[in-house]
Formats: sequence, structure tokens, C-alpha cells
Amino acid sequence: MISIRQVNQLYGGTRILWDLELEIEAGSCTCIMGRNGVGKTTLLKCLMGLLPIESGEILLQGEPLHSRPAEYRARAGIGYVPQGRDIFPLLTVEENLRIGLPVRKDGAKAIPDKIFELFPVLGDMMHRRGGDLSGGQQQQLAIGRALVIDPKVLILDEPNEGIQPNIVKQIGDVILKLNEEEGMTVILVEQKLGFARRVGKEFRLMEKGRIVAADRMDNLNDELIRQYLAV
Amino acid sequence: MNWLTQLFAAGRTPGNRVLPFVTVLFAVTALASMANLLLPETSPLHVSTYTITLLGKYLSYAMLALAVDVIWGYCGILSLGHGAFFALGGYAMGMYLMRQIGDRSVYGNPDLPDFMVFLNWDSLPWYWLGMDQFWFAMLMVLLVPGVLAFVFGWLAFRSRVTGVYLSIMTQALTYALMLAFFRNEMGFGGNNGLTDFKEILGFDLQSDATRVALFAITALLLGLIYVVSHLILKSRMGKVIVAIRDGESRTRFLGYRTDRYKVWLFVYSALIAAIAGAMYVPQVGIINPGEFSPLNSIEVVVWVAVGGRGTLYGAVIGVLLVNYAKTRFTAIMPEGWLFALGLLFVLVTLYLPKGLAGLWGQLTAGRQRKADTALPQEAHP
Amino acid sequence: MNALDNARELMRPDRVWPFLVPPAPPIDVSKQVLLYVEGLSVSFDGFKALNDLNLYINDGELRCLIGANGAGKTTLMDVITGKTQCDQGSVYFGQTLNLLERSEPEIAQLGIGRKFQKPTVFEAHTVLDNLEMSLKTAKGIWQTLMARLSPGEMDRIDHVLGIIGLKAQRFRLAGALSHGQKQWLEIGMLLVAEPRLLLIDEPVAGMTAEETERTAELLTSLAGEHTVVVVEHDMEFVRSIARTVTVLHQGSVLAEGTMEQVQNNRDVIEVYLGEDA
Amino acid sequence: ADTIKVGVLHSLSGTMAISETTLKDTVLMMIEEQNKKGGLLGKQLEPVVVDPASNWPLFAEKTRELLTQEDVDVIFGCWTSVSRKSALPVLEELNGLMFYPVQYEGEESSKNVFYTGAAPNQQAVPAVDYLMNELGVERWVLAGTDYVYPRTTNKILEAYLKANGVAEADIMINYTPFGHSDWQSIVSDIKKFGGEGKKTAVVSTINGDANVPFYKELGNQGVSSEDIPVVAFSVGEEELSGIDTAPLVGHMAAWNYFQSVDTDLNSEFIQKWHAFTGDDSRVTNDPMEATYVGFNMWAQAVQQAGTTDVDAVEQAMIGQEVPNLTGGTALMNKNHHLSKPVLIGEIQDDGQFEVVWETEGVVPGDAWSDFLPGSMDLIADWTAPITCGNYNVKTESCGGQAN
Amino acid sequence: MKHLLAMLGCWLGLLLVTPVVQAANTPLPPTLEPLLEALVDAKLSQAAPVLTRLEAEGGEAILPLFRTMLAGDLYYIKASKRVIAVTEMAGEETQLDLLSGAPIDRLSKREISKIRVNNSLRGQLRDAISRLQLGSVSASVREAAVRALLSDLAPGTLDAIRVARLNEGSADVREVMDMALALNRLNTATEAADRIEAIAQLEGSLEGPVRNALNRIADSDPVPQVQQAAQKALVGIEQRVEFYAFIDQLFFGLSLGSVLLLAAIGLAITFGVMGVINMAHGEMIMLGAYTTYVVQLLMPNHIDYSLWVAIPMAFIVAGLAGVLLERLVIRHLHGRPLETLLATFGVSLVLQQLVRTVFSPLNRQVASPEWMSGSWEINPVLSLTLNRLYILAFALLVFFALMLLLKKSSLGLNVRAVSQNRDMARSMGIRTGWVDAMTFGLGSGIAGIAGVALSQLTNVGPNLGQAYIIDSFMVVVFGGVGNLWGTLVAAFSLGIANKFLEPVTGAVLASILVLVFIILFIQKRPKGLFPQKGRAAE
Ligand SMILES: Nc1ncnc2c1ncn2[C@@H]1O[C@H](COP(=O)(O)OP(=O)(O)OP(=O)(O)O)[C@@H](O)[C@H]1O
Ligand SMILES: Nc1ncnc2c1ncn2[C@@H]1O[C@H](COP(=O)(O)OP(=O)(O)OP(=O)(O)O)[C@@H](O)[C@H]1O
Ligand SMILES: [Mg+2]
Ligand SMILES: [Mg+2]
Repeated sequence: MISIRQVNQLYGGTRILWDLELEIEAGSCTCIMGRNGVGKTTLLKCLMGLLPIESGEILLQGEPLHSRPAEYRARAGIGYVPQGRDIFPLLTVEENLRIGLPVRKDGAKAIPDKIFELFPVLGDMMHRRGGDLSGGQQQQLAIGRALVIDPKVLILDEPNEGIQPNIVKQIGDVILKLNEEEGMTVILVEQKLGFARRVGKEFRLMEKGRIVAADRMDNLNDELIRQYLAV
Repeated sequence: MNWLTQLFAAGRTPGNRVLPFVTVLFAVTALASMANLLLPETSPLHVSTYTITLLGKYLSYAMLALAVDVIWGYCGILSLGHGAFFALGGYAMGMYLMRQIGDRSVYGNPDLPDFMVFLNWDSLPWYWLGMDQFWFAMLMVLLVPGVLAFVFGWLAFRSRVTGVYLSIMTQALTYALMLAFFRNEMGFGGNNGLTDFKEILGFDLQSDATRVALFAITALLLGLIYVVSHLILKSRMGKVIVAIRDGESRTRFLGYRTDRYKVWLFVYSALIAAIAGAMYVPQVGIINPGEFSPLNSIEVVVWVAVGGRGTLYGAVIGVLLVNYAKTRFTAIMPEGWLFALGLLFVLVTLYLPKGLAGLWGQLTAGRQRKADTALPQEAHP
Repeated sequence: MNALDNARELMRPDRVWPFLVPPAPPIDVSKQVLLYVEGLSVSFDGFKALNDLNLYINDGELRCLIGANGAGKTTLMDVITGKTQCDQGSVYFGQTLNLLERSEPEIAQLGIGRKFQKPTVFEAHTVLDNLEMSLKTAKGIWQTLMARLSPGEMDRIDHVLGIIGLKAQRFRLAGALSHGQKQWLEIGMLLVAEPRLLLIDEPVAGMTAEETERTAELLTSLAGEHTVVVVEHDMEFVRSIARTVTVLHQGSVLAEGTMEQVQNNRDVIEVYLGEDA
Repeated sequence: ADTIKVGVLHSLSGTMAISETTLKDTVLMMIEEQNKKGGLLGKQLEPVVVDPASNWPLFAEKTRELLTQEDVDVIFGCWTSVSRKSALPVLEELNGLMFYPVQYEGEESSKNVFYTGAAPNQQAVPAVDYLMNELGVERWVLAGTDYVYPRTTNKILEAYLKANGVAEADIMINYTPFGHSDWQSIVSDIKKFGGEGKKTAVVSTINGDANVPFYKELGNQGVSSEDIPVVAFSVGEEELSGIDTAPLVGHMAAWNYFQSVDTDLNSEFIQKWHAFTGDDSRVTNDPMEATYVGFNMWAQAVQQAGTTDVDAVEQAMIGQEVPNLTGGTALMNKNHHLSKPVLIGEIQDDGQFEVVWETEGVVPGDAWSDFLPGSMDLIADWTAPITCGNYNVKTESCGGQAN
Repeated sequence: MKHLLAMLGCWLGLLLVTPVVQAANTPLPPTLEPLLEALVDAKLSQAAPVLTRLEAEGGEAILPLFRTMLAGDLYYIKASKRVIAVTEMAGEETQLDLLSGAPIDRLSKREISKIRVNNSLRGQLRDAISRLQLGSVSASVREAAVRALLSDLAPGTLDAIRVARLNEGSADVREVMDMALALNRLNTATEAADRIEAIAQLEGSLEGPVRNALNRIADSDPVPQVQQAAQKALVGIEQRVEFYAFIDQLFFGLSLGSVLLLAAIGLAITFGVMGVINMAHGEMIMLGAYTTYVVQLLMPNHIDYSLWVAIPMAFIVAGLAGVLLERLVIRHLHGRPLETLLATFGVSLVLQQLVRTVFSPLNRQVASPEWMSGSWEINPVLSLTLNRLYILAFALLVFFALMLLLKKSSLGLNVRAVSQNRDMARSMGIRTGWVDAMTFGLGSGIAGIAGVALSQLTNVGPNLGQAYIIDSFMVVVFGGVGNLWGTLVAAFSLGIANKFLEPVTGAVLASILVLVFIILFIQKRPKGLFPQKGRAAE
């Protein structure tokens, strides 16, 4: 589904991603893990087109994306839930959700009910400004918003940061459902092992801007954890 | 309000190159002064009085730009009305110079400036009293803009007026003052302002020596203000000021009363502007309400932006470049100079995002980065 | 009338003249309670974020505050630190100090430090500068103008840098840190300030398991000397540090007790933990 | 030098560009003309144009630049009083020579400046005389922009009107800021003031851009020239060329020149102007004539003095005579002001003025008004033995200015 | 062609008034010939008696000649001294022989000469026309004629009115005629009772001459009862006058407000919503005004319709300039809003100089269409100027159209999203480049439209924009950045405040006070009238 080849990325002179290689299969649910600051967010931003890459290729179903702007990638079916939520703070919840409607292929004019089934709280808060919501509510809104565009690939950057336990579980269920029932490809950055183990099918470990380990989730052993995730 | 916050968050604070700046400034001043006074006019190295007054004017403007840079570049307060403090300082100086004319005025009235005789005033209004004393006038140069800045800043910062709202308030302030000073009833000479000065402290304003002295004093003051500003900005207070720029409310939670810092800095900046105005007036020979015009203040902001805000020397460079360009262009291509100036502004923004000072940074990017990771090496004066 | 009052308030002598401000009175904890929150209500455009909330934090305690998203935890901290005005209720620091009539800097200077939910550090400053500014020192204009880092302060900063693991990044601009690193930096800023009361909003969000453990250790070690209030959704983390847990729901206290008690409270399970937590 | 340099100090940008650019072109045309005739003293004239950008301090700076960097022999320039006041100290310091071509408030006479525009007694006073005597005006609105020229003119007029028995209640004085654009209230006040049964006229010293909205408002509120005529001192053909004049027909202006005056010299001048600008619709106006007269006088004086030396030319200037475009001759008086005829014209719908009245002969410009207490006793005389711009005839001494 | 125009005229809402100047094709009685010759020969000061005789002898037949003369279109042929009318209709000059009423072959400018008129002649002509029109077929013309004669009730005029009164059919006209006669009685009657009766008749009239007469009587009538009656009548009149004066002032305020609104509304988008500190906003207004000028140049004969062409044209021209500016410059400055100040300041300098170079530094003449000139006379003391009225309506129209556009189209939502978080907006598939260009173009285009309106009020010159930029920013910020309603309310409240202060303090002080008020107000509401609320706005 997605191939990332030899990607290099620089932040004003500092190299963050080093010849990074990553393959994501269609319908998979891949969990990217690594310590703070290894470049996970950077990688996702490059994938989304929010950061320019220095060199390398990014392909979506064989179609090169790296020279395309972010809005094209969104239209091509990549949904993005950024770290820190990035809700449009002065738009109401409803407006936050409606933003994505024109991108949908089916031309729907109303926000799909599915979103409110998944996150009932959004229905209650329909007319509040996004910025006024509590952190957890915003996180739900961010996921809901990404789902509005009906993506083929869903990218989530630490979606459980600051979410109450039962909703964490619920989000997990949602991801599982999307992945298993609707066949959506999911790329997930996650620090919490428990959650990663429950939701992810695959894992990729990152270290210093490279993918250093890749396997099925079942094979994530203590050795790897100590080596790449412990401080 | 994403863009609003971005609006007032400028770049970071690199060193200010105090020593090179002050050395160059004083060297040029000394050389130019000597070349004007000592060399005969026929000498190819002679610096004309015209150039001296021009440089004097530039340096006064540089002070003004410094004032704007200190609050805008470092504290994120975009003042679109700093011309007001400049002009008030200028008026205080102008009033002194006006009183020095004495009975050499057109109507020969020893007490009343010409424009008052002209409009049938029969005595000096109270606010002109004492302005014939140099010390008192100089006190007023500082006091009037200082108090105005204090009251204005105190009101505004206490009510947490920030961003564009503050900018527009400053603009309204200078605009209101402009309209007020245009009124002839105000007793400041209306549109004509104050002009036709004869002498300062008994020195003939038209003599070369006085001109050079004024120029040198301006340079000295500029150097002094530069050094003081630098010291302030590199102290912990300077860090707090930058912190206020980047996250005022966070700074409050650290226990800093940010409104007081801002008022203080605003007054400091207004005083610099006032001194600049006071040095400007005797050198150009006129002060009139046009100096209060909001567009003038905006232009100052533009100088700072061209030079590169957030660095002190950038502000000075911006002033020199833009004003020199203006002087040259208005003479070489009187019909088309606005094209050139306008394009200059556009191109600088597009290609030199950090202004001219940033150009230096761009050229020496390599060295710069090393300095980032090493101990901060602030230049000591 | 109103305007007149406002003007009077604005012109209050101790607001105009800093030297008239009485020196901060000592914090009276004779009843062992450091923070009193009583009958607190806050509403936004009619929406009640806090609803008649009562909360007492003992001196030297480590208290965990949990509750559903939107329960009002952050809002509570906002009120305590002076960021948000409340509609009703009282907040006392010790027996005598009414926090509601003080401004944010005053409250901070009383010794209440805060870590924000979303990490907020000064991005244009280096890590070192961020810490320097947070030091527990006089915060007046003149003092900061004249301030130099004393060797003692230097050591303190070094020590904290070690704790938060940013020694190597000390001259980096804070803006160039990753999300997790910023979290640590903010904790560091809290540490160097040595506050009496620490309000910590979601410290381990975005941290790895290992780091979470370290944070837990750190917070436990702080308790006793300092009073700590932690908000967190990570139950494992809460379990590892908690002595007393308070559960907020819809702006008021739903349950309070040991982790054990809370975990088995039906209401808490229903609105917060979920069945199999 | 092998050329004679002529400085042109008119704003080409900023607010005053509207008025001053034309004068720059006029000077250039005159120079071209003179060069075609072989120049002066066997040398060609070379224009040096600078742009003081409507910025008053810049006028001083540019004057210094022209005099010291460019070594010009004479400057034609300035429009507003403040620009002249700004340049004046520099001219006196460096002993330069300037010709100032615009009507102004008077109260000044400098050795280094020749004033070829009208003084108040060459414009305002005759206009009021006309309104009072010919149109029987009894009530007066003195409306002006708040700066020195209107203030002085209105002071003079007020004194003059009162001396002629007009009651205080019959004079309404109104000042507005520069560029004032919302005239609704003021015009409606004028309408009320004029609707009280006595013949009313407006004497307008409104400056520059503010005139267009003023006249538009007059037209729209139906204030017609038969009911309440407006006589203006700052509105000429050029200002009218930016207005739709249909509603203004009949309002008046007082000047020393109108384009419509039918003389051979004038049609020749207009023709040259059209040829020079390549635009047949360009109008001419009073300050242009003042520039024309000033330039020709200077050329004559240089020829007579045989040098461009300022002191020599200055002395030669006095008594110089040059034909006006309107018929008579202009004479340079000892006070550096001209003797000129005064004309009053009514606006026509083609943007031109129809002369409805003119003074019998020429009126000598008065540097110091006889109606202001401070300057009643002052005269200017730049010939020996007085040689002074502000000579007090009572104390028989000269004020501080002369040195 | 004429047909087409006529149809267009109807379609445009009957705003057109047929030009007043229309020489009739009826011949003049030949007996007038010597008089006409005398008119040709007379100097300005001698023409009055000739006109009196013409009026007396010519009767209604002389009306066309008087009208032509009043309009300044009366000429004579130098050679034959015959009077002709030279009128310009739809770009074509027609010359009519007034004696025969027939068109003549065109003579060149040099062969004919104008018959000059001055103010006093114009006054006389106007009175004469009024008198002659007392017999007009149209009742409204008759009524207007009587009203025009009120201020100058000479015996001859009165006789004419009396005669006309006898067979006047319209009650309205009779009423005005009665008023004129009563006024005369008030002025001339020797019996106090007569005067009191006249006062009773005049009670409530708002006509200026009536008030003046009553005032005079109230002050100086020898009989105290008459004085009292006049005073009483005046009290009632003054009350009404004051009421109308209040309405008048309110209208002035609204009108000033509408100008501010028009000037600011485009900025409310480019600055308020997009966050670009657009110093070239004023120049966009200026472009709109110059577009109006050019449009009028291109269609000199259809000035009445020119504005309808100019409005879309100005929108397009300024809008394109805006799009260009956005694409070439502002696009590169995203995330650096302060730099937009610098760059657009540069652009504004360039644009100013550009029009100076292209159109000359002089002001350009933009004509007002007939239907926008003059005023709507509601009563003798209250008349609203038409141009202001139209501009007020136009400003509101533009405002609400814009509101609708932003509400109904996705552009409004998208642009807000883009300004709040550009990257996230892109991640949601919004084509930010397109949104930026369109929004900026829209804001600039509206500024251009504002320019069309302003061209009807003020100078069209290179400095036009500068005059409005400061005010525009003030209005937008005062209203609360990012809130269009705020801009509306701010504009009108500033306009009204200004106009109510002005009579008390004078124009300059009023502006100063309004500025001081803004400064103090922002202390109270640090985010403008309608602040952005919520956590994020902090
Ligand atoms: N704007 C920036 N400028 C310079 N460097 C940056 C910037 N943003 C991030 N970095 C650096 O890039 C590296 C990778 O950052 P990134 O945010 O991708 O980390 P991460 O893996 O997502 O960490 P976390 O788990 O804390 O979110 C970090 O070392 C950080 O310091
Ligand atoms: N300024 C505001 N305007 C309107 N509503 C607000 C505002 N601040 C907070 N709220 C509302 O108050 C409620 C409490 O918010 P708060 O941030 O305190 O929750 P929280 O307990 O911290 O949640 P989380 O765990 O998700 O961070 C939320 O529903 C939020 O929408
Ligand atoms: Mg990350
Ligand atoms: Mg929270």
C-alpha cells in the first residue's frame, strides 16, 4: 500500500530521518514505536506531505506521492490524526468535521452518522468551539475528523495521549473495527505497549531516524523492548 | 488565532555584535567629523556639511529604529505609533530652540515665537514656560514622552491589550496627537510647526562646528543606547522579555509580572525615541505635526523589518540602507524612486526573511550552527 | 458606579507602587491542609465546567486527580493558578491566603508551580535559559536586570538537567525538542522553581513505559517536602504513585479514597475506567 | 561651470504631488524655451530636479543638496508655506535664491526669496470687496483648512469685514483638518446659516484635496451659486479638472490669472504648454503663471546683472518688469513681492473660469498685512538704506531677521 | 441605440431623470428679434433689464431660451448675431436656431460666441422661469415654482401668483400659493389682526422664508400680541426643525459609517480573516476608483450607466490585482504575517507610483450620474443627498452579499480553517493555495468596489488609498478582528459618534475625541467590540 524508500529529512541542517525504508501492506495495522525524539512524528509528517523530504520516494499503491502537496495526499485517501490534535480551535465541532466533506468520493453533503456512533460526545458538543473542548474530547474530534474524508489509510500519531481509560479502550475498538471490518490500513504511533499489543498487527521500531526492527506484533519481545524502547 | 500569535512571535535572539558595531560607529563619526572640519573643501576627502547633517539625521532615525526594535523585535509589542514619542521629544527640543531665537524673530518679540504674534496671542501659554532653560527642556524631552508612554502602557498592558489591538491603539494615539498638533489653538505652530532656529546653548546652529558636534553627540548617544540596550537584553531581564514575546501567559505562571516588564520596556523605548527626536530637530531644522503621521511610524517598522528585527544592529542597518536609498533615489530618479523603494521592500521580504542582518546569518550559516551548540558567546562590550 | 469601582481597583495604591505591596505572608498549614477548595463553580457560556467542587489537599501529600475527559481537572488548575475566574466558591492556600484575589504571578510567587497539559516551553530560548528563568528567585524588574547565575543556582540547574535527561541538549533551542522532550523540560522548569505545591497536568502523555516509571519515581520522591497534585489518565502510572485518588465527574467530586477503593467504585468504573480496567 | 544650473524643488510624490508636479513641468518647459533662445549669458540652462516627497524636513535637506552638492544658481520650488519655512533657513545660510510661485499668507520677506504668487491683499481683500459691493453679501462664512494660510487670511478678512461694519453674528468661521472628506455637517450648517434671510457667501481657503468632496457635497445638498456663492482662493483650473464641474457653475475664485483670459501671450503660453506636455487637455493655472513670470524675471535680471551671482541678481531683480499673461505687466517690488492684477472668475461647466470682475490696475503685493496688529507697522524693503525684510516704521529699526 | 438605452433605463429602476436642458423646437415670436439682439450686445451688467423685457414680452414661449441660457448653452453666431442653443446630447453636439426652432448646420467654435451669464443673471433667470412656470401643466412643477418664489416675493410675482391661484386646480399647489400670500400678508399687513391671522395660517410651515419672517416678527413687531403669536408659532416649528435636524445628523453618521464600512470590509477579510496585514488595501480601493474613471472615459456618453459597468469591472480589476499579489508575494510569506506588512507596504508604494505614471499625479474627474446627483427633499429642512443614500444602501448590500457568500459557500469555512491551522487544513484536503488566492482576491475585489463608491464622494487621485487605510484598520480592529459583524457595528458607531460630536466640537476635535474613545474602549475590551471567545483565543 505505502512504500517509503530511502527517505532523508533535514530540519534546518540537522538530519532527522536517515535513508528510512518502510513498507506498509494494504489492510495492515502497523504500530511504529521508538523513544522520544527518534523521528516518528517527523516520519508521519513527511508521509502526509507536511514536511518536505530531502531525498527518497514515497509511493501510495505504486503512485509516487513525494512531489505532491498534502492536500493531494488527503484526496488520495490518507487521513491524518496529528500529535497534539491540531483541532481548528475557533471552528465549531460541526465545522471541524464538515471541513473534510468535499474530499469524500461519494459527495455526501452531511457528516456521516458513523462518526457520531463512534464518538457520541461529538454529537453532544456539536456547536461548541473545537478549542474549548477538553483534551480528550479534542482527541476524539481529531479522529472523527480524519474519518470524515473516508480514508483508505489512517495515520494516527499517539491517539491516546490524555484520554480517559474507557475511551482509550473505545478508540482501540474503533481502530480494530476500522482495520478488521472495513479493511482500512492503519499506521499508528504509540508509546503504550499494552495498547500497541492489543491493536497493532505489525510493529516497526525506530531509532535515530531509521527503522531498526520490523516484525509481527507477536514477536515483540523483551529484548527488543529493552534495546529500543527503554531509556 | 494562530496567525495572531505568530504575528508577534519573531525569530530568536542572536548576539548583537556590540564591539564591532560601536567601533565602526565611532570610527566613522570621528573620521567624518575630522574630514569635515580639518580638510579644505577642495580636498577630495572633504566631507561636506550636507553629508554631516544627512548622517546626523540617519543616526537619529537609527535611534528611533532601535527603540522600535527593542519592543517589537524582542518583546513582540508592535508599536505603530512610535513616531509620537519621537515627535514629542522633537517638539520639546524645538520649543527650547524656538525660545532661543528671542528677539531675532521676524516680529522681534522677545517673548513670543513668531507664530503666536502672528495669531494674536498676547502671552506665552503655561506649557511654554521654562522651555528657555536648556536643562528644563531636556527634562521635558524625557519627561513628556516618558509619562505618556507610562500612562499609555500602564493602561494598555494592565488590561492585557495585546497584538494588533495594541498596535492600533498606538496608531490611534499618534494619529490623535497629529490632529491635535495640527490645530493652531494648541500653540505649537500648527502645520508649520517650529522652525527657523538660530542657536543651541549659544552655539550657532548654522556653523559647521556645531553641526559636527551635534552629529558626534548623536553618534555617541546611539552608541550608548546600543550598549545599554544590549546589556538589558542579554541580562536575565532580556530573557524574560523574549519569553513574554513568545508566551506571555506562561511567563506569568513563572511568577513574573509581565505587565510591569512591558510598561517598563515601553517607557524605555519611548525615551530612546524621544532622545532621537530631540537630536533630530536641531539637525534638520524643523519639527511639525507631520512627524506624528501614522505612516511615518509604519515606515520605522519597515526599516526595522528590512534590517532584521530582533537584532539591534539589524535595525541600524535597515535605517541606513532605506534612508540612503531614499536620499539617492529621490535625487537620481525623482519620478521613479517609489518603484525602486517599493521593490526593495518586496524583495527583501521575499528573499531575506530575516532582513539584512539575516543575510549575514545566511552567509555564515555554518559558523552560526556551531555557536548554537557551544556555550553562548555573547560579545562583551 | 461600576466604572468608578473599576477605576478605584485599577488605581489601588499597592497596584501602582510595587513597594506598597505587603511581603508575602507565611503559609499557615497548622491544620495540615495546604489547599482548600470549597464550593467552587465555573461556567462557560452557561456550561458548568466545575460544579460546587470541594477538595482539600494535605501538606506534603501526593494526590492523584482523575476523571473523564472534560470533567474539569484542567479548569480546576486554571482556577487555582489564577488563569480562570470562578463564579462561586473559595480557594485558600494554607489557612489564610485567598488565592482568588491574586493574580497569576502572585500565585506563582507564593509557591504554586504548574505543568500544563500541552507542553509550553519558550521555544526561542535554550533549555538552559528556560530553566534559568524558572529559578526560584526574586522576579522584580530590577532584580532580574541585575541577576547573575550564582554557583548554587548553576548546580541546581545541572542537577535538574540530569534528572530530566536533557544535559546534552542544554544549549539547544527548546523549540527544536521533540514532544516528549518538551514534557521533560517543563517538568524540569517546575523542579528548579522548588514550589510548595506542584500542579501537574498529564506528565506522562507521550512518554515511553520506561520514562513513565521514572516520572513516577520522581514524583514520589518529591512528595513529603512538596505537595503534589497529579492529573493523569494512565492508570498504571496512577496506581504506581497513588496514595489518595480523587475522581472528578462533571465538575464535582465523584469519589475519593485509595486506589483500591476508587477502582472498585461502580460509578467510577462506569464513567471512567470501563469494565475491564 | 559651462551651464547654469536651475534647481527644481517640487514634490513629485506624496500628498502635494497633485499640485506641484505641474510646476516642475512648467519650469522644465521654461528652461527648454530659454535654451532654444540660446540660454543665458551664452550658457545653456540645466535643470536639476529632486523630489522632496511632500516631506517638510526633506525640503531643507534637498535645498542644501541643491545648493552645496549640485551648485545650482537658482531654485524654483515649494508650494506649501511649511515647505518654504523649512527651506528658508538653508537658503539664508547658504545665500541661495528661490522663487516661490504660490499665493500665501504673507508675513514674510526674505532676501533670498522672491514671492511671485499673491499676497493676501492681492487675492482675499479684493474678492471680499467684490462680494460686498457687487453682490451685496451681508453674511460671511470663512471656511478653511486649519493651517497658517487660512488662519491668517481669515484673520485679515475678519478684521477687514468688521472694519466695514459687519456684525460678529454675521461671520461664521470654520476650520477643518487637511484632507477633510466628510463635509455633510459643515455644508448643512452653511446652508442653515445662509437660509436666515441675508445674502450669504462662503469665502473658502480650503486646501487641496479637501475641495473636491466639499464642492460635491455643496452640489448634492443643492447649495447653488445664486443662493450662496463660494469664492475660493485655492481652487484653480487644475483642481477643477478633477471635479465634475456641472454643479459648481457660478461659484467663484480669485486669482491673478485665469486660463480663459483672452490675450495673445496667454494663448501662446497655453499652446506651448500643450505642446510640451503632449496633452491638449492640460490646463494652466495661476501658480504656473507665477512661475512663468518669476522665471522670465530671473532671466532678465541675470542678463542685466551679467552674472548668476545671487547678490547681484537679487539687486537686479528689484524693479524688473515682465509682461503678465493676462495683459499688463508684473513689477517686482522692493519687498520681493509682485504687483499684479486681481481677477475674479466664475466657474463654468467646462472647468474654466469666466472673469466677472477685475481690479482697475495692478495691486502691489504687501508682505506685511495692514490688518494684523503685529505687522501693521512692518514693511519690507530690500534696497539701501533699509535693506531689511521686516523694517518697523515706528521704531525705525529692523527686526532680528536681518543679518 | 436610443431604444436600447431607454429600455436599459427602465430596467435599471427608473433612476433616470431626463436631462433638464432640452431646447424645444417651437419657434419664438419674431417680435422678440430686436430684444435678442440687445441681449447679444448687452454687457453682463446691462443684461438684466433686457431679460425682464424678454420675460414680459415673450411669455411662456421664452422658457426654452431662458433654460438654455441658465444652463450656459446659449450662443450667438458672430456674423449674424442670431442666438442659437448648443447642446450636447449623447456625445453629439446639436445647434439650434432659437428664433426658428430649427437645427442649423454645425458651425465651428470660432464662428460662435457664448452669451455669458453670471450669478445675478442666473438668479433672475431662475425666478423668471419659476414665474413663467406658474402656468405649467404639471402640478408638481407649479408647486416647485411657487416654493422657489417664496424667498423673493416681489409685487409682480405676487400678482402672478394671485392670478394663477384663481384657476389653480390642484389643492396642494393652492396650499403653497396660500402660504405665499399669507407670508406676504404677514410682511406687509398694517393691521395687527391681519398679521395674527397670517401667522395662524403659516403655523407649522417649515419653509425657510416663513421662519425668517416669523423670527423677525417675534423680535420686532410693534404689537406685543403679534409678537407672542409669532413666538408661539415658532416654538412649534422649531421643535419640528430640531427633530428633523436630529434625523439629518443620524443620516450623516450612517453615511459616514457606510463609507468606513465600505473601506474596511475588504480589509476585514484580508486582514481580519486571513491575517495578512495588507497595507496595499488602500491601493486596491484606489484601483477601483481609477477603474471607474477609465470606464467613464470609455463610455463618455453613457455616464448614467457607467457605474453599473464600473462595479463589476472594479471588482475584477482589483480582485485580479489581489490574486496576483497573493500569488507573487504573499504566498511566500505564510507563517510570517509580519512580513506581509513590509511587502504590502512596498507594493502600495509601487501601485501609487504606477498610477502616477500612468494617469498623471493629478486628480481624475469622475462624473456623478444624473440619478445620483442632488437630494431627496423630504421637507424644506430635511433632505437626504442621493449619492450618500445610494452608497449607504450599497454598503449594506455588499456587506450582506459577502456574509451570504461566506456562509453559503465552502470558501468561508475553508478560509477560516486555513488561517487557524494551515498544515491541518491541507491534511484535510483543502487546496490552501486556491483558498488563499480566492479569498485575497475577494477581499481586494470588494476594496475595488468600495473604490467605485468613493469615487462618487471624493478625489480620485494617487493618494486616495492612503486616506482610508488608517481608518480601515481602525474599524476592523475596533470591531474585533475576524468578526464581520463587528466591522459593521464599528463602522456605523464610529460614523455616528463622529457626526454627533462634530457640531459640538468641530471636525478636528471630533476626530480626536473618537480616537481617544477608541483607545479607552480597547482598554475595556482588549479584543474589540466582538471578541473571539473561548480558550483558543487567549
Ligand atoms: N521544528 C523542529 N526544528 C528542529 N528540530 C526539530 C523540530 N521538530 C522536531 N525536531 C527534532 O527532530 C527530532 C525528531 O522529532 P519528532 O517530533 O519526530 O520525534 P518523535 O519521535 O515524534 O518524538 P515524541 O515521541 O516525543 O513525539 C527530535 O530530536 C527533535 O529534536
Ligand atoms: N474557555 C472555555 N470556554 C468554553 N468551555 C470551556 C472552556 N474551558 C473549558 N471548557 C469546557 O469545560 C469542560 C472541562 O474542561 P477541562 O479542560 O477542565 O477538562 P479536563 O478534565 O482537563 O479534561 P481532559 O482530561 O480531557 O484534559 C470541558 O467540557 C470544556 O469543553
Ligand atoms: Mg511525536
Ligand atoms: Mg485537561
